[in-house]
Amino acid sequence: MGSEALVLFFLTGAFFIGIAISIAALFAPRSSNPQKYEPWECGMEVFGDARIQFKVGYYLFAIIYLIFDVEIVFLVPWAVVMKKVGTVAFVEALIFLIILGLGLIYAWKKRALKWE
Amino acid sequence: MTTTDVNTNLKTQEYLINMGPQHPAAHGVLRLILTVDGEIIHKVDPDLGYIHRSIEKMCERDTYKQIVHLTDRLDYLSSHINNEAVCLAVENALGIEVPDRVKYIRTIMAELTRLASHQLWWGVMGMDIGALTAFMYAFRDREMINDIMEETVGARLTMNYNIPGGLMFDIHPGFQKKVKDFIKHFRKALPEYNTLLSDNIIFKKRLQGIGYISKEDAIAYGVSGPSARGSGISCDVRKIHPYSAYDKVEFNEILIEGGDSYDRYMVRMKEMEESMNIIDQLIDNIPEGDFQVKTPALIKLPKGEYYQKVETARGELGVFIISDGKKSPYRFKFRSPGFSNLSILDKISRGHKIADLVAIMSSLDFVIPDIDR
Amino acid sequence: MNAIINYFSEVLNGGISLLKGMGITGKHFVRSPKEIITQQYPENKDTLVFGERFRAQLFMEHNDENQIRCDACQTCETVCPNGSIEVVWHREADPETGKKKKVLDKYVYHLSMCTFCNLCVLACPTEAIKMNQEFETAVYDRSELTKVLNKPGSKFSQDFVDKSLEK
Amino acid sequence: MYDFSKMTGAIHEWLSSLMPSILVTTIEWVLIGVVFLALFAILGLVLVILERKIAGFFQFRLGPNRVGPYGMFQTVADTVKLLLKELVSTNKVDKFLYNVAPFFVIIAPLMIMAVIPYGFGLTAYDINVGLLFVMAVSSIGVVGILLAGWSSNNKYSLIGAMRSGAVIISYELSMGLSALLAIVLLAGSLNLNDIVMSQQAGWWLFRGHIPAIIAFVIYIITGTAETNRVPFDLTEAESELGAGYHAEYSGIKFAFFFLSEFVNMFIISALAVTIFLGGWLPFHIPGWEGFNNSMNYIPGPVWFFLKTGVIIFLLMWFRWTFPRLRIDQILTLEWKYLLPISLLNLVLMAFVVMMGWVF
Amino acid sequence: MGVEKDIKKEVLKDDFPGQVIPGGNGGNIVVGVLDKIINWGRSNSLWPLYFGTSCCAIEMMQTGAARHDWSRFGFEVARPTPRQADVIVIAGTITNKMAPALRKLYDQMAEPKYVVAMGACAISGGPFYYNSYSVVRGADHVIPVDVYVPGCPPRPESLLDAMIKLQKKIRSTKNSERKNPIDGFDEGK
Amino acid sequence: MTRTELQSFLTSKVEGLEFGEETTQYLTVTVPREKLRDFMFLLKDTEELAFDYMFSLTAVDWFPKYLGVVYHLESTKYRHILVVHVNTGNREDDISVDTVSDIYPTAHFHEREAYDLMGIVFEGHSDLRRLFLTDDWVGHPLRKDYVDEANMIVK
Repeated sequence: MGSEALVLFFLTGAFFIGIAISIAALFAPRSSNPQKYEPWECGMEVFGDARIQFKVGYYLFAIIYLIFDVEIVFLVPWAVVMKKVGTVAFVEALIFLIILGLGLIYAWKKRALKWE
Repeated sequence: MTTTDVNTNLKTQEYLINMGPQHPAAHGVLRLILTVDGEIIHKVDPDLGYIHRSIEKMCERDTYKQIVHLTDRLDYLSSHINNEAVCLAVENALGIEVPDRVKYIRTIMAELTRLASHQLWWGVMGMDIGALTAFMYAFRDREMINDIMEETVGARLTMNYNIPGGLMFDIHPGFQKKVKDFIKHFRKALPEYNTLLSDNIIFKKRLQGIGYISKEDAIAYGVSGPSARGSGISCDVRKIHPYSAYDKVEFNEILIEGGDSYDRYMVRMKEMEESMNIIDQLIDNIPEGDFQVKTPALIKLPKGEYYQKVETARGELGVFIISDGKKSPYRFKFRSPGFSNLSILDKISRGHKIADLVAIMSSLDFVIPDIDR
Repeated sequence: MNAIINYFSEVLNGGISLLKGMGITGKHFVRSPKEIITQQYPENKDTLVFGERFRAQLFMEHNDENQIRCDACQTCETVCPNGSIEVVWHREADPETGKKKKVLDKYVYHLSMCTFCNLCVLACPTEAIKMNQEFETAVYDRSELTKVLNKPGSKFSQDFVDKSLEK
Repeated sequence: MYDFSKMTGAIHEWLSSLMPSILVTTIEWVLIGVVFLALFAILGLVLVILERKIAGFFQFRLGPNRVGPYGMFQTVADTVKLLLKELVSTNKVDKFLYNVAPFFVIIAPLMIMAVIPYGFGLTAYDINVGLLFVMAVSSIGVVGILLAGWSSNNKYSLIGAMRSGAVIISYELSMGLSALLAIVLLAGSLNLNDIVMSQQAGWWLFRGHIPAIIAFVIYIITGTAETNRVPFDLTEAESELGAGYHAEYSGIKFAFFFLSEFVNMFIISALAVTIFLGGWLPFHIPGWEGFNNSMNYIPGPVWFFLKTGVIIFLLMWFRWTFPRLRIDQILTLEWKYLLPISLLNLVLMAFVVMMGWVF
Repeated sequence: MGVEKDIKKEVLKDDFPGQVIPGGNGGNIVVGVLDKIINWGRSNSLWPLYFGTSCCAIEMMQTGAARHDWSRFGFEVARPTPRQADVIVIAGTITNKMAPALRKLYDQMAEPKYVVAMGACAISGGPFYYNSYSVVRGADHVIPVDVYVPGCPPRPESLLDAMIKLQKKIRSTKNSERKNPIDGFDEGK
Repeated sequence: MTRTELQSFLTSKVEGLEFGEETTQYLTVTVPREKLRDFMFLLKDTEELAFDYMFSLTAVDWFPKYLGVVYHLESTKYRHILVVHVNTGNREDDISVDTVSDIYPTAHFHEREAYDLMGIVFEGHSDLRRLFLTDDWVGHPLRKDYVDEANMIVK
């Protein structure tokens, strides 16, 4: 099958979920009371809203991840042809990986890899 | 460029979150109101009373014999030791000397209770840290102790075996053999516990350096039991103010100087071995004799104040009786180990993460009814 | 260099500790057919044996002639810490001596409140009540947990008391 | 080796002879959809009961054994119950995102399942950049978790979702570096079918020397992290966050998250098998001709699921042994241990490939 | 058992504080085929909520542990959040401070939901019935209870027995007539 | 220090102490309310006494005279024990005692408990709130004259 498979599997999944949810919505028993629609927090009243400026300690991780991920994508075509090209490709990639490693060491030394 | 911490400049918002009363790690119904920023805890405010059952008030209307069964429900994991505390206090106040047999049996039972309690703690600690199988291993061995209890006492958890003046029954004929079998089994099982969790790198990393209690803090906050001994404070009531048969046995008070969660953990692990040693020394030497001395049907304590300390699995339990000479005490106070241990939670968990709080709570080993009473 | 050695030895030792842990669980997995300790409760009902002192419910012993040993002295009621026993009685003249004596009407037992502390059994002067091991006590309605322990028409019998106390 | 594409081709031709091509396509689509849905659902049901049974055996107990023979229908009962359980949501949720989150967590694994070769020619979507596709789509699943956690308006969910985001983006790096690139170097292709075929002389795990073994270990670790299982299950972390990101989901919506966790586990294992363990290729020992021939009689899909089962068992073994890591430890493990080791390993592997040291 | 009925009234009449919420549902002898399938699913997959307040919680854990192993019935998937749980096993004392939380948890559970009151405290306050100022005399003042297990604490077999009885109750429920017992009792808190 | 030594040492340092009878289990001393903090500082900081471990703090209702607080102190160094009593003026309006929670941090929770259940107000306590009972609870249940008809069934 070609790339239309993506459409097919998307539709299949959506169909699956849709059917199941509609069965539940139609046939499941229900009851209603005011407390039911409050968020669960160990049985107590919640303090305020959960939409807060959450301290994402890995904010920097996300940025570093982005850099690394992009560079890994560069490595993918190299990996495919590495066998054929041989030494030249190895040396080139080695330089590339060393730079990548230096970047990691830099981030490490800057303590960007420390989760807080 | 200086190597300053790049993370420090991010502005975020503190928020409050309830942990408990219904929470898997609340060990019952402890409610902690956490002030958190991201995952870093800034403040822990314990809100107690979700299992406050007014036992102290009830004691003021019960007779001394009736009070004993209420203490089962305080720290239900060391129910036998709680019973013992009340009975010892009453016996001391009345000036009754119980037979040696009673003392020996009480001590063995108390150590079995301690083992059972530590086993449960170990299992739950494993579960809190995320190792689910530890829980089952602990309960397999705990079940053996429960069987011993069931046979001799007639109940599995809330035993009510002590009565003022002795014991409710004599030990079951099969008691000694069963206890020995259990000790034999558990001596093999305990190294497994250690391999499974204590030596596990993940487990170590989760606990080491977390929740540090200094020696001074531990004394000032009244921390007792294994939690204090993990900070290197000698506070074992069994050694300092011996009761029952503890002056007749040789055992080590486990002291580890470190003061972090892992040290508290290790104290308990080693205490289990010590408990087995104590039982070993006593089990074959239970003297013949009566298992109780006659007490009046309605005990009346002379006017005055009586205090009895015992060492439960969690630390120092104090029973404070003020008597006005009537059949019920005038004031009955339990100094529960968990209550004091809890008071240090805020101090030691600040700056740690939510996951650490769970580990710290486990390492302090709370039983909430013991705290709330 | 030391740092690098430490780095790798940490990885190695950590890995070994993890493998050891897996060894423990793996060992039990392999041995599991022998080591499984599960008791299949509803099926093993017939073979289930508890410790002989295990207490699950209070009951009153009746003999074949529907006689009981309880003379309604109410000791158990006073001794019970949580009021789970209530003795309902009236005074009746003894046909032989003419003295007025307590006669038991209903021996009410709140199973819902009992904590099985055994104080009542110990206190009973005539050994009229005992604990049995009927543990399957779950009910759908809480009022079913309030029980009358003496059967209708049961009578107190001194002979029965003497006989059992002799033993 | 039986080529399953012959079978599918035969079905196609038979259908084409009966009806117009539009109808054929439709029927084929429906067929494929049904087959994969069935596979998906059966996988979920089987894996859940398997996990519960295996957990039982690790813990001296029996596990479910009442519902059906050996408790086989336990998960069916669970499904019936979950299907007919009320769908509760709070009135503070972000309705759209809250409802759309389960779609992400279900569709992403379903799409990955399309590219996995279950047997010779038994792939729904034979794409030449298979591995890249898998990596790309698998990160969509995370979006579902993030959305679920954020839209629930529950602080525990929020923390869980944030943790999951942190973990999964981090571990994708090592996964890409170790699994993808190290083996792509060896196989010289991104197509999963080609990777499997390239292992006819022997599985990469054995042929690739030490770097392949290191890559495999790292892959298993990162795979466990990607599926949020112990010791990396801190997105749900029962003892810390209650239920984590799906705390506000009930009934069948929760079941989707539950299901996706297990299907993801299958996918991770299936990929491990495809890349390292020769996919559907039978187990061969060099030199043992008779043994190898008899192994060839066992059909490919059987081999595939057998090997996958082994890896799944390994993941379950982890789950029932290890404690949970803390969030900063997880990130430390990735960034300070796995990533540098993967980088080194990649160089090593490239060197090995360059020198032609592969068996 | 006429005598017993009288006694109950006599004993429970006056000093019983508050109003007991009745347990409802179940008890139908004839149920349809569809009902049978649904009830089969529901009764075999009772996922309990993590809710242990005191001593009974330990026995509940014991029931979950290897010796008694309630996973045989499919009960082992304990859920921390009420949304995904089917049954609350009230293992322990409910105090006045805890009661609103319990009610809230119950309300937040998705239908269908069941309650097992485990142990003397949850049934009637047990040892804390008299003289205590802070204990709810029975969890059924707060939420409707389906099955009561007496004991202090009940041994694991008793709890299993109660769960089996709960299964029986579920199997005898006509789903078309099923209603939440708390409906119409009060308007929530 | 032995009991008699302790008694004579304390008498020499502080005036106005009342010692309990000889027969009591531990040496018991009643301190005037005003001197409590000074006395506690003395107990903790004096080298020879070193009462650094407060293991119990009990609030007592000496009905109908006054409310009292009983402190149990132990020295982790010398292992001697001292019981300190302190009483409020009366039971109705003069019910305050100085806090010792800054001297013994463990008293922080214990004093909150005493405030909650007995209604003793600890002057200078940083965070005197109810600990066990809900904030809207009326009365202090451990007092002898506490009645609560709604919640309490007296046997």
